[in-house]
Amino acid sequence: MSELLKVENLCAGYGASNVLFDVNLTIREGEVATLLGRNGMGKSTLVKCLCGWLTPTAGRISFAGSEVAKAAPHVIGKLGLGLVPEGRQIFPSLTVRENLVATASTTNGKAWNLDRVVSFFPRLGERMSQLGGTLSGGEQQMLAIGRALMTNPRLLILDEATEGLAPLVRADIWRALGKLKAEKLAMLVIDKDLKALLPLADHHTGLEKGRVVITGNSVELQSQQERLHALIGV
Amino acid sequence: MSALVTHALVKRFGGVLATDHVSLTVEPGELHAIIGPNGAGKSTLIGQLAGEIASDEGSVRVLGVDVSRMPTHQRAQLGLARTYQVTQLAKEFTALDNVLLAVNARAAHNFRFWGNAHDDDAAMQKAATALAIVGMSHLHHAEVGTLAHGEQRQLEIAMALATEPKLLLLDEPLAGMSQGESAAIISLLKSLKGRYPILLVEHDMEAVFALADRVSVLVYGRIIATDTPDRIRENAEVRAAYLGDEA
Amino acid sequence: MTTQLALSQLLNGLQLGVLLFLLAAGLTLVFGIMSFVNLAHGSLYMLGAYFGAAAFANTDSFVLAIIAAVGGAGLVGLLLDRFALTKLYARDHLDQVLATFGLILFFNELIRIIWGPSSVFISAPKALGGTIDIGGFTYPSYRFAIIAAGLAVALGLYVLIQKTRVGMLIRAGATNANMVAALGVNIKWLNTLVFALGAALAGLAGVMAGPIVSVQPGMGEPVLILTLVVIIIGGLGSIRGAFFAALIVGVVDTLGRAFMPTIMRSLMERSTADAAGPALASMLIYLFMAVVLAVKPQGLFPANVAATR
Amino acid sequence: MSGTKPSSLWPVAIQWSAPRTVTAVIIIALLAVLPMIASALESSYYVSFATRVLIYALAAIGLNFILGFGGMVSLGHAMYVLLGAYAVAIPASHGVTSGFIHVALAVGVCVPLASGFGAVALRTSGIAFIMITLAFAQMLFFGAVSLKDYGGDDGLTVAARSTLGGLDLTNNTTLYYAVLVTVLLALYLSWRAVLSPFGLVLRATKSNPRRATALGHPIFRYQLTAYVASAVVCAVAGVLLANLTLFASPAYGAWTLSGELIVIVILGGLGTVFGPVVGAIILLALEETLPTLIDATLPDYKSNWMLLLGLFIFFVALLLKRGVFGSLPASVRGERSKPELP
Amino acid sequence: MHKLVVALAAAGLVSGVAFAQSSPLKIGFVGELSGPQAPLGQDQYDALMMVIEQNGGKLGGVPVQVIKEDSQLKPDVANQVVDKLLEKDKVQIITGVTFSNIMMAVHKKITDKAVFLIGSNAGPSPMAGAQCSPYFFSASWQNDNQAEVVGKYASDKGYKNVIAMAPNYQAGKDFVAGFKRSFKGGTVTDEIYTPLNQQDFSAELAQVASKKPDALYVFYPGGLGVNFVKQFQQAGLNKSITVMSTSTVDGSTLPALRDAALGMLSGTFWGPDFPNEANQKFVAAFEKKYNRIPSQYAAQGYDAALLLDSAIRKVKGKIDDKKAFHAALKAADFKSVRGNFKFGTNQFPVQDMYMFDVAKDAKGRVSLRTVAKPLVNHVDAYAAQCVMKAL
Repeated sequence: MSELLKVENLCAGYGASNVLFDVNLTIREGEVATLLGRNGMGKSTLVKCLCGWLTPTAGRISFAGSEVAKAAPHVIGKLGLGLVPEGRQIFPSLTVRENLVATASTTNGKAWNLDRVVSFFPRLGERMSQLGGTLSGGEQQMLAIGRALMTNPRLLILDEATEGLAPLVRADIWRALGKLKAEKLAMLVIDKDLKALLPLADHHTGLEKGRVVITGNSVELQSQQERLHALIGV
Repeated sequence: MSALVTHALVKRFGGVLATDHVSLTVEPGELHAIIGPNGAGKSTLIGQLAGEIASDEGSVRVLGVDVSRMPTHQRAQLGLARTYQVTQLAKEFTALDNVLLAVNARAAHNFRFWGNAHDDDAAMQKAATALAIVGMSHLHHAEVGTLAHGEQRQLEIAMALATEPKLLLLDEPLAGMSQGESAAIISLLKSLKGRYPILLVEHDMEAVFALADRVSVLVYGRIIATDTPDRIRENAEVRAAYLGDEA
Repeated sequence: MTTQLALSQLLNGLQLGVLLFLLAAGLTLVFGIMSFVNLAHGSLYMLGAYFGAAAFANTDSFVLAIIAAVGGAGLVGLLLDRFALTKLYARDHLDQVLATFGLILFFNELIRIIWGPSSVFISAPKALGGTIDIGGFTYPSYRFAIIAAGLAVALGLYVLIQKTRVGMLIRAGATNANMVAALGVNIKWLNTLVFALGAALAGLAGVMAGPIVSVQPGMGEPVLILTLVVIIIGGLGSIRGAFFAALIVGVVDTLGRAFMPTIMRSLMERSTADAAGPALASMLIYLFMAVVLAVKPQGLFPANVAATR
Repeated sequence: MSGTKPSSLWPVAIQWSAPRTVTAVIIIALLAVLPMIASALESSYYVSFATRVLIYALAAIGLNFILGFGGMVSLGHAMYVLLGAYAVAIPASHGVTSGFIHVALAVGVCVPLASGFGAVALRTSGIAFIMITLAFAQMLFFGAVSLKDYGGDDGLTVAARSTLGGLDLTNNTTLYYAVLVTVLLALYLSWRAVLSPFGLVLRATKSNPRRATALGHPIFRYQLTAYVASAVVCAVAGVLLANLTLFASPAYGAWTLSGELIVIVILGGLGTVFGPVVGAIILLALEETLPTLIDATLPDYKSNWMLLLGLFIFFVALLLKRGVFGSLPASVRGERSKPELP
Repeated sequence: MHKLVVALAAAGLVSGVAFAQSSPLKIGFVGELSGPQAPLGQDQYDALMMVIEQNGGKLGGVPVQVIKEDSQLKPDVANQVVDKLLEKDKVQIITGVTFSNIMMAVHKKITDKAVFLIGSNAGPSPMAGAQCSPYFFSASWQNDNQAEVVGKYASDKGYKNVIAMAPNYQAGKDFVAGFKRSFKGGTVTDEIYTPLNQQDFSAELAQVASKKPDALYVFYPGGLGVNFVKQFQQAGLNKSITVMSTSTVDGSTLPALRDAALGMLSGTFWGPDFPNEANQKFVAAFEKKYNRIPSQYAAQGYDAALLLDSAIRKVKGKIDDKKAFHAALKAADFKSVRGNFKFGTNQFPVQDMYMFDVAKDAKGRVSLRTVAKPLVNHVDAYAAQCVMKAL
């Protein structure tokens, strides 16, 4: 499988303070990777670099064959990076349908359209003409995922997609991600729910204080329970 | 008399219930921690307690006084001091001036145009003391915008202490700190414990379980459990909600 | 007061209202999506009137005048956005107010240099030069046409904003531009599009006002202040708010001017009333705005009612 | 704790060799001797021109108090200049020429009016605050237009300058020095106020109002007080302006003048005490010399000097973030351990 | 700081240069040169400069330098520019002044300094009466004259029911008062005053239409006149209501109005079709130089220039002798384009007043045509109140 995303020696920060130090990460086509770590360890900063909101201070990011470390967000989006951001960030004053349709794109394929998203998340179908802001948290999360799918992404990034959701809703989300994996959609999942992540992901990267401190596949990771606990632990 | 009593606090944002009938108490001298995943409504709750966010339902009593309809600055004058999850400082000021601002908030005669604020020796002394408590004595004259993130977080706490609070609301004081910085703050919090009633919102479980007398778990805007740290650790519902385990 | 008089004053108010809406729509859209306060919006209105007048002088065709005004003002808007203002979008409102205040002076003088200090001539199209009769009451057909055109544009804007994908993106951009960009949309072009659209609408307002008021340097300022009042009353960033507020301001201003002197005369001595009446009428909309803001600081129709932030 | 305790007259130890201090001292010294230079050049015009500059500077000092230190962008402060001018012109038209009465009237009307306007305007913030202050100014503008007995739109001429005890204000030089002293007094007062406990809170409301409130400061009270004080300074400027021009008109309250005051504050340097004086000198000197300079090069375009002024203002906003005076270092190089004076 | 030095130095340099060249006689011109009223001031100025040019840069045989200042129709600006003329340029004569409110704001300041003010347009009533000054001469008219002639004409026509409309400022009120003074046998049923900066008269015109008067008396100078006439015509009122006006349809507005103004009446002291020799010469020269029909403002500016020319010649350029120069001005020894010209006791002209209508001239251009001469050797209403001080 070819490399879809390759992050090399990435450093980034805000103003004078550095947050990321020499981060490396590779995701191949069809692969599911995770990013582990507690809050404030640099996960969100990495996501900001990946989607172009933040320009790294050093290092390279290549995505879908292009160097994108300094590219504008929309260029990266067009290349096929689908973002499900932390806090969902759906458009509250747009209806569910509009949220899905507004930024939809077929540049990288036609697999996803309105009908398919609705059949994927039937709850959204029932809320089509409701304003995004009036949805419950779980529904907003589904909408955020649906919205990203509508851009027909080559890589889906899910930043804390289950945070703050009721257990049953979480289960729905994880089931959906499982289905996406089955379709060979490459994903980068950031979450603290190890139990759900381990069966889903092909490999994991753990961040602590802005540095990669642990990598490996699920089997390798499970053998390091102590380390894991320190990494994201309760 | 409890330092803080909330009764069935509710805040709605559009279709989302950010806080859902939250009732909790903080007893004198108690450190009560609130944990919960992002988006659970912790910051909203703090905002409601401080008066920055108007509650849709419910009541808040601070030291026996009903403050439900009181503006923020009056609650602060009652002795309710808070820190912010995202640092809120006067960026153009020096560290000392930030703390002086806090000291002066408790001064009866601050509405003065003439004397130099820096000439008030008593106030300056209090400000310096507060900075010393958080270990920033060497940074009196540093412009806040130039301070490291961790130092800014410490300054937040110094400002809260400088208001001579009767109740502390600490909103994720450890957020974004390095390990060394965290350790310093944790030992600071340990020294504060018992001297002030504290409501602590924090992600760092290690810290919470080390510090708290009681822990409340806020999920989806609701408190699903309030108990001692040990019992919370064992609570199946908490594990399910917080870690996503199927209960 | 006869019904006919009241009716024609109401139409006059509507006519002013739709012109204000054309101006307010662009201004409020630009504010909503870029958080940019453009005091020079009135200059685009003036440029539109001048472009229209120049085209009219050369072709005698009002249709060509409209095309020149809309195209010319839109182009100037596009150039402004691309080359002059981009850096200001991220700055605070104070810098924006100051910079665009400077642009007002610049454009007024530029016009004076190119077209001279006097008013220039543009007349209503011949077909609309007369009056129309509605059940025994006559009204200038040109003003009627303005109302119709203004409402048509408002409807068109409604369709554009509410029913098209560009409109969805504009609304989405107004609440979260970063997210729109991350989903693959070039927000810069969206900004430029909105700015140019707003400029074109201002140009349209300018050329439509041309046959009624004199086309002259500085004609943008009084109308700019009214427009600011409109977008503040309507709620910043809200097209719907701009529409209703424009009509309210147009009608209140016109009715105030029409009837305030009469009302004042019944209250006080005539000569005092003659002086105080028009002044009070001019104050009316500002008073109205102050009351609205005192009661609803976000305006009557805030843009993001459903926002969860 | 910091070392030596500064004297109470100069609340903070001033670095006399810092570029900002040197500049301010030179300007003040030049202003002090300006009438002598003018009389040596037989050019009395420059005395009245400099008086005008200082009056604008005074109004800008007033505005700067809330704009530079309180972060309140008022686009309506010319209305208080208007008020002050009418506080001279209206009594004067009834034969009341006492300057004390004029000032008392200006302040007496200004305080309640500004309190009311301020209380409503401070309910809003950001762009809405800008617009509501503009709206109030427009109301007062049209109010002045409606004063038919006092000239309405035309304004009214003032028969003679105010009498002020033993001071003969009809002498241009005396008026000049009266204005200069007022400006220096306003500078000193605003400097003290900025450094006072009140000023600390006021500056905090600009920097982080949320934090100031959460600490327990009733910031509304501070903002409103500052707003009223700043209005009073502008009203006094209006009293002086009417004395200089012997004329008062609604145009003194036009929104363009409010805009010019903002330009002056920013040009000089937002949040510096002396900045408004520098800003006023630069802006008015430009307005005065641009036509002459254009006349010397492109005489056909003499009346189009506003084109250049407009561009100048545009680029000031775009490029000069700290203003001319604000860009000068407030301390000597290498001694940046202490914070900069405002 | 640096900039201050530069600015002061530059200013000093310029004034130094001005002193060095102080040989020509300095005349200040103040007028509306920008904004909607600019054509008025521009015509005053153009006619003045035309005379100076015809005389080879001289007036009365003396080289003159005209310093032009734009008062922007703002009294405060006018104040400022007059200060500059008086104190910096040290002029001894000021001419022009377009609007009455500007005149009221500056005249005292000028005449108090014993500087001669030759008004070539505005003639507000206080200056003709109580506030008259030996240093002020009007080369145009007292405001009310232009309205009185229309009032007299309306009486002659037997109109019963007239509405008056004007902007809400000094001249507007003067004109309506003047119209009412000489309008006998009918009544002014309503007076409508609009703010001076108001551009849209729709609300007022609707009111007028609903009251169905015999005639409308209006005073809307310059750009305001353009707006008014266009809107009046668009409202379809020109078929039913006669418009009698002052300073509304004239040489300054007709180019922008064209056919819209046909048939409207205007009362004033002069028209381009006057047959006298001085006028024929003036109109021909003006049309040749500026390629447009001169307006009354040009005629006034021309007369003011001829007046100055005659007086300066009489004193041989020695205008420092204020008494002699005053006498020379008072003599008004020049051929006015209006025919007979002499000053009354208040130093305002005593003259005939005419009515004109808008019609096409011989070349097919829209222009003014003389229709009546209702007032002969008319003295303004305020002359009696003037106690002229001796110089």
